[in-house]
Amino acid sequence: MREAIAAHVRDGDTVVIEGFTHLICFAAGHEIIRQGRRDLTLCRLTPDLIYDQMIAVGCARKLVFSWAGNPGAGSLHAFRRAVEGKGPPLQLEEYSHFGMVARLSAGASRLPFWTMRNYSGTDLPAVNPAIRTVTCPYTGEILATVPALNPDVTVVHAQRSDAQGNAQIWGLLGVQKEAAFASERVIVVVEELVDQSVIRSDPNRTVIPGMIVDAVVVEPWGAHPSYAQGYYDRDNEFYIAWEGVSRDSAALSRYLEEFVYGVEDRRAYVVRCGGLERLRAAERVCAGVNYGF
Amino acid sequence: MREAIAAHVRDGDTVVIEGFTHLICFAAGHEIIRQGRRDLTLCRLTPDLIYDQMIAVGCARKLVFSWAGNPGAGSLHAFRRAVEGKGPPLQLEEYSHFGMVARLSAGASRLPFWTMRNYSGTDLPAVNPAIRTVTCPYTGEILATVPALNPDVTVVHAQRSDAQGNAQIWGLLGVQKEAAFASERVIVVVEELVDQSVIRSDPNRTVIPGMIVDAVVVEPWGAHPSYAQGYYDRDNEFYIAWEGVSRDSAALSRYLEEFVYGVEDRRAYVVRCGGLERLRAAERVCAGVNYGF
Amino acid sequence: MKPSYSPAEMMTVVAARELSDGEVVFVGIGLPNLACNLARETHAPELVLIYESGAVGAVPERLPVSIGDPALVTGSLMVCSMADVFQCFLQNGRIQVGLLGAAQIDRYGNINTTVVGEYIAPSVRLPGSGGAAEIAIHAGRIVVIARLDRRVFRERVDFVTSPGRRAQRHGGSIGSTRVITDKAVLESDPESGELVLAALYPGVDAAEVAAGVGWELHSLGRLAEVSSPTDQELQLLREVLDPKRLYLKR
Amino acid sequence: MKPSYSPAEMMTVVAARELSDGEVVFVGIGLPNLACNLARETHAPELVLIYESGAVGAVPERLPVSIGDPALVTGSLMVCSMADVFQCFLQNGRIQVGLLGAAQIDRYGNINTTVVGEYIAPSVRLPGSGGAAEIAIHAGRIVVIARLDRRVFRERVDFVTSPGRRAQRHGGSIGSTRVITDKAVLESDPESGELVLAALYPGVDAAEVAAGVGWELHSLGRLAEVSSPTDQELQLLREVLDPKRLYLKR
Repeated sequence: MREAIAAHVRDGDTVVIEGFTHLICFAAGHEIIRQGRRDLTLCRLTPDLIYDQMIAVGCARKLVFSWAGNPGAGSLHAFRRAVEGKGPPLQLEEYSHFGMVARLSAGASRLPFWTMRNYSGTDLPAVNPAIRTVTCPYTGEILATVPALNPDVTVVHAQRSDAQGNAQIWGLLGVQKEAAFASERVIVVVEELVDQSVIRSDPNRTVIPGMIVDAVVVEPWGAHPSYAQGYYDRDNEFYIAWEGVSRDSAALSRYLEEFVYGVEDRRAYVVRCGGLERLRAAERVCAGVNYGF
Repeated sequence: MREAIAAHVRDGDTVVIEGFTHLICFAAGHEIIRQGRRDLTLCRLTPDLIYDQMIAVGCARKLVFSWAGNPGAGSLHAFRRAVEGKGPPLQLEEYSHFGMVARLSAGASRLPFWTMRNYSGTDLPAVNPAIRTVTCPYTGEILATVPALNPDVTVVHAQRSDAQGNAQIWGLLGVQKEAAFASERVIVVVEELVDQSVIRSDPNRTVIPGMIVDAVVVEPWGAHPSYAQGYYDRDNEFYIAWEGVSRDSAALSRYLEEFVYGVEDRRAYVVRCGGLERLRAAERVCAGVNYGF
Repeated sequence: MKPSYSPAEMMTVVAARELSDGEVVFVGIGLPNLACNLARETHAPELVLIYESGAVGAVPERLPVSIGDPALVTGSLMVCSMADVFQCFLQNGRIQVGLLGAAQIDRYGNINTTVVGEYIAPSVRLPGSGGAAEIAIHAGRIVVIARLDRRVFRERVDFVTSPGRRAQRHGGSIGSTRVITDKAVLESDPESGELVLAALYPGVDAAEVAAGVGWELHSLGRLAEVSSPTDQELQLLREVLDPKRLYLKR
Repeated sequence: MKPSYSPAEMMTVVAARELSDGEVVFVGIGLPNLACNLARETHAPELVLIYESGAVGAVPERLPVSIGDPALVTGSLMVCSMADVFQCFLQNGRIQVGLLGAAQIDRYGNINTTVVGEYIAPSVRLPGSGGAAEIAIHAGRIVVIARLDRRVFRERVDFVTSPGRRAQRHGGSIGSTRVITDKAVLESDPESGELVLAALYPGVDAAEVAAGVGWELHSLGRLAEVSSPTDQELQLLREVLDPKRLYLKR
């Protein structure tokens, strides 16, 4: 991870660490914090705890997002302090989920914009001039548009890949495929490195092809406290406890000292957390299908 | 199948039987021929043999397509006779594959059009006024557009579904998802009806949700001479032999008498073909994945 | 007499009864999720739950803490990308009901979940739209769950995240909005789009509802009465659906 | 002396040599497919084959008869929807080489696979574009395989299915076109986009090539010479890749 972040994430970059609740790569975010990156434009539908931490330490110049909360548990307080004028300033560029998905879809297709039927009656376009309109060349209808998002680097966490980064994901797919194809550089982080024959045995599960991948990092538990379907559960207690930690900036600093700056890498983080085995997934293995002819 | 076609396919309808080489539902096409539907607008990327047969018997008023050949083997001669002025007339509306995919993507999203970077330098827009342009509201770039395609009815052949039509496909996916979501009515035809628990055991394989499905037909070998990955191989000999059959309109009529009009249903067709077991797929079953948490 | 159930329980039960069997519902987390699960356990076993995370036909074995919980995936009918959720399901018009929360809601059903105060330099920064803006625009009808409070039910919201009086859409109909509060149900007038009092909970009078609303609340000519939660509904909520009182405690 | 190999074999071998190891190639069926498989078996084992049907990194165990053959799926790296093929791979600029056939090709590399004669009432109706129009527009460079014949190599084609002299694209570069014939290789001039003679096959002179071309054929100042198929190349083609002579017989 250290080498992948050092090589592919630069000060001033537009960075996407995607994953909708599922497969959020905290390991990559922590390494970016440790390496002291600055002036990043952080983009994600749901900034989640990892971007809150990155905002807290000053990695971010700007946040591009659509829902900034701690799902089911409360607020992202470092984010709120920044926006409510009680912390270091942070530029915002705000969409809805569909808008962010559309921006990445345009980016993945290398089109300059994407069209939606959306935003009429909302105040979002009033505060975000990037939300515009286009006239349908057939019906004359006026539709909403958002501009393509083409990040400098995207991190995708996947359950497994081969050494070339052909990555397979099951469970929630989020916008990882779109984000990866939209990006100049792609880092794939996996729970498990498998032989290419495993990938080739079930090609319909491949979400990211190795040809667009710049680095492959093997990092078990790399998504904790997020989760990896079939590997480990979401650490809901951590998310609930975060409300208290992040509300108090001193407590947040202590957390970061202990679990981010105070560990060398993900392996050390897992040791320091202790007891993560309690989150190990139960067995619910589906049957395979026949690819023969 | 008889009831599903009788209930959902009407004279004058815009009909899509999709499947790119894989999972082309010949059984549905044959039943439409037997029921004598007229004035259909037939849409498919690759009309393939099944639309050639439907054109030959006069089901079609219009063909909307992007590649009209017998892949690897020759021509669609009923189609060619119509277009070359040697048979009953047929209106054409012609795109490229990307254009057809884009039309169905727009239809599935209920947008009136879809945007592409395409067609500059080609003569396609000169012969198809539905190919137009739009100006990007961000860059000023002029991009190509195609109008949404929203068929009256779409037939999707799948390897398996439950009784509600939650359908799973593996191997080539073509544009079946887009076609089904774009359509007013959807007929799902499956090789195998399975218990819903099978579908629910591997939800990432579901391509068509039952909520958009109007009829489910169980029809083993329903795609022959096309194929169903994991069930039976493509009947390449049939495709190669078709070049000779379709070139001679009398031979084509004899074929239709024997294998379409002369059989009551798909079961009888399979018996008449004889020896289809030679196409039965070999076993290449992949391992399952863990959906536990 | 104090009722033997909490306001949160009542709101959940009333929201559940809003849902018809076989409907396709776009579900948020918290009380909306509980309401859907209650409906599935009672009168609407064929209710189809869709989450913006991509889980379709979810049958969660435990109460999900987030809309991306792994329990929404295991045993669901389909998992698709978020692009498909928003384009093929929502924008396509396949969602019959959208359930939304609200930090502020105005006379015309406009909802704010973005900021309290000015957008630039707000006094409280809320999470923002998520999928709410497009749910409000595309779902067939909208059910909002919010407690009566003049700081919430306002003449004007500080920011319109999700539009209320909704434009006529491709389907040709204007979807209704129903607001499930802790004391009554409000409903959008089909002509004006204004939220009016539609039904009262047991033991509540109209004045009490009006006191929690920041505009002059009109009401339907004939108010419906909402019955209390049944023993079965309460038992399901307390013992099966949220035994840890994760959402019902609030 | 008559060579010990057929024109189809020579074209396939030369096309294979056009491909570099590790490149991503958009493959059509027939000779292009054979050429890719020959390249994989010789100098380019890491060539990535993409078919418009959605198979990525295919390793067909038998010679596919169609671009949707099940053998392209079994053991491939990825199978995706056609929307992804055209948007995320092709339009995205991820395809380095596109292989195309041609019924007619003109001085500027415009290709016709649509009609002979007028579009309305053609004398011969051809299959049409398929994915060829967008391959020609978006692939990094184009390799065309076609036999020399004045009915094929024409001053003007009857219909431009796939554009030749290609506009500057988002990447900023103008992709080249190389045409592999049965006697020589033509190549697009980077300035004018005109196809000029680039290399001759053994025993062929420029006049023989010019005789098969319907415009005044210019040539590069210094022509490359193409070597004959090696024994290994011929053996692979004849014994391993197309033992039934499905494509090589033609």
